[in-house]
Amino acid sequence: KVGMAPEPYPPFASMDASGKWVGWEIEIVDAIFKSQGMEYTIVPVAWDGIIPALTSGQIDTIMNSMSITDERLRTIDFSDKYYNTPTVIVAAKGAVASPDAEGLAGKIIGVQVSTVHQNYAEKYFAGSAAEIKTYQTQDEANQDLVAGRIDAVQADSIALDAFLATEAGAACCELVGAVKDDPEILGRGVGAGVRKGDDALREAINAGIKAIRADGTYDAITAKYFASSIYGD
Amino acid sequence: MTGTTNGVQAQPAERPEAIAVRDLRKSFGSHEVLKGVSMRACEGDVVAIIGGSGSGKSTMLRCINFLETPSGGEITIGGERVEMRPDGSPASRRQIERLRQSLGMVFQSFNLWTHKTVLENLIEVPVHVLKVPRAEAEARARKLLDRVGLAEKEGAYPAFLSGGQQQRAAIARALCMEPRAMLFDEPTSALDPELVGEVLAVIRALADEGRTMILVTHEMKFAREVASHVIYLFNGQIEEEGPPERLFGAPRSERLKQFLKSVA
Amino acid sequence: MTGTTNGVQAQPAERPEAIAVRDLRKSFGSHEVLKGVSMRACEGDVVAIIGGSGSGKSTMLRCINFLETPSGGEITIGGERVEMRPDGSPASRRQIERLRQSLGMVFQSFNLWTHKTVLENLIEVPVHVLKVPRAEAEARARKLLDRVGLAEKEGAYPAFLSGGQQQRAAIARALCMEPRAMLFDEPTSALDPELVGEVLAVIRALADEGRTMILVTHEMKFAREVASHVIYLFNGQIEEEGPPERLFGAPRSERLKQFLKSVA
Amino acid sequence: MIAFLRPRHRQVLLVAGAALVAWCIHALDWSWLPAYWPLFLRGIWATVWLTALTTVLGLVLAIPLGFAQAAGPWFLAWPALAFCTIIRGTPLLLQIWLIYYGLGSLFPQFPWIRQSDLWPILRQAWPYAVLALTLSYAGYEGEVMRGAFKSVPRGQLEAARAMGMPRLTLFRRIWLPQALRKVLPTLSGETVLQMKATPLVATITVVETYAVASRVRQDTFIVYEPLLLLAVVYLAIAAVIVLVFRHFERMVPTRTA
Amino acid sequence: MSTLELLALQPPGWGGNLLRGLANSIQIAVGAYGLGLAIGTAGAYGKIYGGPVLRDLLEVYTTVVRAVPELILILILYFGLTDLVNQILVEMGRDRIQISGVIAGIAVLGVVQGAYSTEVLRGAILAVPHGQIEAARAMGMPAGMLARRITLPLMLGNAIPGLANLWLIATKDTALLAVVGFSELTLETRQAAGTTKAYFTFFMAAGAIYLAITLLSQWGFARAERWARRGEPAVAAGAR
Ligand SMILES: Nc1ncnc2c1ncn2[C@@H]1O[C@H](COP(=O)(O)OP(=O)(O)OP(=O)(O)O)[C@@H](O)[C@H]1O
Ligand SMILES: Nc1ncnc2c1ncn2[C@@H]1O[C@H](COP(=O)(O)OP(=O)(O)OP(=O)(O)O)[C@@H](O)[C@H]1O
Ligand SMILES: [Mg+2]
Ligand SMILES: [Mg+2]
Repeated sequence: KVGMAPEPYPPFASMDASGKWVGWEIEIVDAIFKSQGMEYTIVPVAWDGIIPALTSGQIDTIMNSMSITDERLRTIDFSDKYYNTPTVIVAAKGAVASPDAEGLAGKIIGVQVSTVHQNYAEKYFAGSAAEIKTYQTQDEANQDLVAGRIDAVQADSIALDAFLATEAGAACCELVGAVKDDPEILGRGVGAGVRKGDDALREAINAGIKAIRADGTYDAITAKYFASSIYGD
Repeated sequence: MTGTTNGVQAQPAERPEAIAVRDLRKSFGSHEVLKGVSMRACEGDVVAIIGGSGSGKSTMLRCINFLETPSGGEITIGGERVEMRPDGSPASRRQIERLRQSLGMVFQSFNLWTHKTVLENLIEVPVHVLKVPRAEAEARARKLLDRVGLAEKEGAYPAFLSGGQQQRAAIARALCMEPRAMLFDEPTSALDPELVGEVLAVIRALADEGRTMILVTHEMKFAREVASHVIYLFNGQIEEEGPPERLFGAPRSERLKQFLKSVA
Repeated sequence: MTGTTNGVQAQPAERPEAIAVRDLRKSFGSHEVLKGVSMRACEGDVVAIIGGSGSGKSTMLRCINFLETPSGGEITIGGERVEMRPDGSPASRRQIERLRQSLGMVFQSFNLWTHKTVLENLIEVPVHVLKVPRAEAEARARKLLDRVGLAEKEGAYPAFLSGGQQQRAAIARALCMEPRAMLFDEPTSALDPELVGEVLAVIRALADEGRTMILVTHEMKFAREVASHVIYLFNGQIEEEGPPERLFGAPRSERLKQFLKSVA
Repeated sequence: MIAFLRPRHRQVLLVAGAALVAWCIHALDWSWLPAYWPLFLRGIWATVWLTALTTVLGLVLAIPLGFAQAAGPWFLAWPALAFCTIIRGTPLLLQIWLIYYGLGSLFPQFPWIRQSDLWPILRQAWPYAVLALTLSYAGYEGEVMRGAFKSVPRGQLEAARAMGMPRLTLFRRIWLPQALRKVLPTLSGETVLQMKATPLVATITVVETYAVASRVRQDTFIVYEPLLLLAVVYLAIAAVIVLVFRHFERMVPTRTA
Repeated sequence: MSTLELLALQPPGWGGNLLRGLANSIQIAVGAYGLGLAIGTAGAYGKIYGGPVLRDLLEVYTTVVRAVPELILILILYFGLTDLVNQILVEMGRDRIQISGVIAGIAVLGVVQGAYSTEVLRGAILAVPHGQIEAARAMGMPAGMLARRITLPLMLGNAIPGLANLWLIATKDTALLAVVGFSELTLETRQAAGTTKAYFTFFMAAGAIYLAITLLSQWGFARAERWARRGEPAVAAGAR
C-alpha cells in the first residue's frame, strides 16, 4: 500500500477531476512496483496524517516527494533517492546579484516551510539576509514575490521554472541561478519512506529504482513531463 | 387541623390529615429563615399564614413542596412522609414528583411560562403530566378562565397581561390540575376588591369539596373570612396561632397586637 | 387638582400644576385600553387611581412617563407640555429624559436591576445620571433602606429577596432620586399591614413637602387614608372621581357602588 | 489553593494528571526539544498576543454590531447583519487570503505607498493577520451579542428609562452589563476558538505555536510529541481564558432553580 | 479552460467534485453537530445540577477538549487508538480492525462541538428566570419533561446565536477529515485549485457555496429564534 497525499503537487502527483491519480511520480511508482512484480494500491492520506498512517500500518510506504534528511531518518527509513532537482533562487528583477550570502544580504527571502530549502536558507543566508519568511505553499511565496513583500524565493527549479513561465512571474522576476550545492542538505534527494526495520520493502524499492533507471523506463517517463533529467548526480 | 401549641378547641378529628410539617428549619447560608416551624392541616382546612415581610412565609410554603431544601424537620403530605436525605433534599425524586402533582401552587411572582399562551399554561400539566385528554383539559381550562374573567385572554402571552390578569391566570393554572391541596402565596396581592371576593368564593368552594389549602396573605380581612386556622409567623417562628376569630379578636402576643394595630 | 368632570369642590388653586393629562388614549393593536382620560394634579396632591384589574391603570401610569406611546392626547409635566409626534411618540428625547428624572416610578413588578445589589440599585441613577457625589448618594440610600427596614439587605442581589423586600427596595430606589413627583403602581401589594402603614407615612411626608403623587392601588382603605383625590377607572374611562370621603362615602355610579360593595 | 484541593476527587484528578505527564516525559521522544525551544517561545508569544489583541478589538466591534441588529434602525441593522453573515459565512482562511493577497497586494501598486513610512509596516504580514482575525471574531460575536441584547428583559430597561437615564448611560450601565452576563459562557468558548483559529495566519507567514509544531513534525517526522507540547501550551492559554471568564461570571451570583 | 468549463459538473470540470465534497461535508457536519448538541445538553445540565465530582470532571472535559487542537484528537483516536487496539488484537491472535475515518471524524468533531455547546447551553439555561422552572417543578413535572417542555424552549432564544455559530463552524471544520482521507469540500477545492492553478475561481466558488449554506442556515435559525422568542415583548418597544 502506497500512501499519497491528496493535496495536489503537480506535475508529480495529483488527482484529476474524475478521481484518477496522474503525474510523474505516479508513473514512477507504477514502474518501480511493476519491475519487481509487486501488487500495490494508492491510498490517499492527508499530509498531516501520513506518518501516523505509515507507523500504524495503514500504509506501507510513502512516495510523495519526500526529501531525505538526517532528522527524518531518526524516525523512518528511506529508500535510495529517485529524484533530486537543483535548487535555484528567483528574485525580483535586478534585486539580487548572485545566489549566495553576499547577493542576498539585507533581502527578505521566502521559502516553503519544512523543506530542504528552508534548512539550506537558514544555514547559509540567515546571517546576512534581513529575514527568512516561511510559507505553507510555494505558490504563496511566489505570490508575495509578485506583490513585492519579499525580494527572493528559493525552491526547486521545476516549481520556479513553472512560475517564471506564467505571465505574472515573467513580468516581475528573473532567475538568479542555482545555489552552491551542500550534499549534507541538498544532495540526498527524494526517496520512498518506509517503516523503520521494514528492510524487505526498502530493498525491493531500491532494486526497482535501479531496474527502471537501467532499462530506460525512468528516462522515458521523465521525458513526458520534463525537458531535462531530474535525477540529479 | 389542630393548633398544637394553642389548641383551644377540641375538634372532631375524623377528617384525615392532609399536610403536616414538623420542626421545619431552613437556612440560607448563615441566615436562619425558619427556626423550627410545625403545622398540621386536615382535608378541608384552610390555613392562613400571616406575618411581616421577610418573616419566612414564602420560604415555608416553598419548603412544603421541596422547592427549597429544608435544613431540618419533617414533612408529611397526604399521610405519606417525604423521605429526606441527611442534607434535607428529597431522597426519592419519584415520590416528590408524585406528591407535587397533588399540590397546586400559586407563586408570589406568578411565574407563568412566558413561551406559552394563557390557555397553554393552564393545560400544560394536565395534558402532559397527568395525561388528561387534551379536549377535556381545554374545556376545563376555559371554564376556569371564564370564572376568573380571563376568557378573552386565553390566546395572549403572559408578558402582555396586566398584573392582576397574570395573577388570575396563575390561580387558574393551579386549579386546572385539580390538586388535592393548594399552596397560595399571596394570591390576591394584585387583585381589586371585586376579584378578591371572587377568589374567596373559589377557596370556600374548594374547601367545601374537602380540599386543603395553605395560604400566605397580607390581607387580614381576607384571612379572617376564609381561614379555619391562622398562623402568625414572626422571625422564622410561630409566634401565635389559632382560629381566626380568636387570633384577630383577642391576640395574646404583644407582637401580634402590634402587627394588627395598623389594620384596625 | 380639580376634578374636571365631577368638579364638586372649588379648591383654592394657588398651588402650581404638577401633572396634567388631557384626553389620553392608548390602544394595543385593535384593543383600546384607554379611551380618553383626563386628570390634573397640583404640587402636593396625592391622586389615587382605583379600578378593576385590566381597566388600564398601569397603562395610564406608564403613558404619563412615556413608557408606552399614547395613541392620542396630551401630557403636561411641571407646566411643560411634552412634545409629541403625530404617532404619539415623544418628539424630543432630551425633554423626555429630563422630565423623567423628576418622576420617580415604582413598577407593579418592581423591575429591580438583577445585576446590581440593593444599594447599587438605589444609587445608580443619583450617581450616574443626577451626578450626586457617591458618598452622599450612599448615605441617602442607607437612610432610606433603614427607613423601609432593609438596612441589612443592602448587599443582597434582588433575586435573593422576598417579595415584600423587593417592593420596598423598589420604593426606596424611586425615593432615592428625590423626584418632584412619584408614580406608584400598587406600591403596597406585597407588604404586610405594618409596612403598609410605613409607606403611608412616607407618602404623607412627601406630600407635605409639596411633592406630587399618583398612585394605583387596590387597597381602598389605603386610598382613602392617603389620597387627596380619587379616580375610579372603568374600562379605560373615568367613571367617577372626587375627594375620597365623597367617593367612598357616597358613590354615585352603579359600577363604583358594585366595586366597593365587597370592601365594606 | 488549599481549599481548592480539599475535595478528595480533586486530589485524585491531580495525581492522575501528574502521572500522565510523568509517563509522557518518560516514554516519549523529546530529543528535538532543545533545538526548537527558542522557536516555540516565539510562537507562544505570537499566539498569546494575537489572541488577546484580536479578541479585545473584535469584542469592541461586536458590541455595536450586535446592538445595531438587536435594537438599531434598519439602516444600521442591515449592514451589520450583512457583515456578520458574510464573515460567518465564508471560511476564515479565505478571508485571510483575500485580505493579505488581495488587499495587501493592491498597496504595492501605488508607488507613493511603497515610498511612504507606512510601507515597512504594510509590507509585513501581522497587520493583515490582526485585521482578519479581528473581523472574524467581530462577525461571530456580533451575532452572539445580538441575541444577548435581545434577551434582556424589557422591565429592566423600562426601570432605567422611567428614571430618565440617558440612552448612553442606560446602554453602558444596564443593557450591556446584563447582556454580557448572559453570554459569558458562550464568549469564553468563542475566545478559545479564536485562539485555535490563529494558526491559519501561518499561511501568511506569521509564525505561531501551531506553525512551530507543524514545522517540527515535518522536519523530524515525529508525530505526537510536538502536538502534545502544542496541546499543553494551548491548554494553559485556554485555562487562563476560562478562568478569566469564570471570574467575571462569578461577580454576580445567579439564582438557579 | 474557461471558468465555466472548470466548474462543469462532468470531468474534466470540477463542479461535480465540489458538490460531492459539499454533500460529504454536510453529512459530517450534521452528524457532529447532532452529537455535539446531545453531549452539550447533558454537559450543561451536569454542570448546573451535578455534584462536585461531576462538575469538576465536566470542567476538565470542556477545557481540555476545547483547547486541544482537533488534529491531535483525530490523530490519537484514528491512528493511535486503532494501532493500540490492533496490537492487542494481534497479541490475542485476532484479526486487525479498521475503524471508519468518517465515524472517527464525526466522533471527534462531535466531542469537540459538545464541549463548546456545553458552555453555550449552560449560559442560556442560567439566563432562564428561575421562577419559570420552579413553577413546573412545583406541579410535579418529571425532570426530563421539564427540560423538554419548559427549560429548553425557554433558553433557546438565548442559545440560538451561539449554537448558530457552532453550526457554521462545524460546516467548516470538516476540513479536518482530509487527514483520514475523506474528501470533503475544502479538500476538493484545494485539489481543483492546485491541479488547475485556477486558485481564484475555485476559492470563490467554495466561498459562494459556504455563503449559500450560511444564508440558508441563517434563515432557519432566525425562524427558530422567532419561534423561541414568541411571547417576549420586543426589547426596544415602547418609547425610548
Ligand atoms: N403590552 C401590551 N400589549 C397588549 N395588551 C396589553 C399590554 N399591556 C397591557 N395590555 C392590556 O391592556 C389592558 C390594561 O392593562 P393594565 O396593565 O393597564 O391594567 P391594570 O388596570 O393595571 O390592571 P391590574 O390591576 O391587573 O394591574 C389589559 O387588558 C391588558 O391585557
Ligand atoms: N434564595 C434565597 N437566598 C438567600 N436568602 C433568601 C432567599 N430567599 C429568601 N431569602 C431570605 O429569607 C427571608 C425570608 O424570605 P421569604 O421569601 O420567606 O419571606 P416572606 O415571609 O415570604 O416575605 P414577603 O411577605 O416579603 O414575601 C428573607 O429575609 C429573604 O431575604
Ligand atoms: Mg413571600
Ligand atoms: Mg396594573
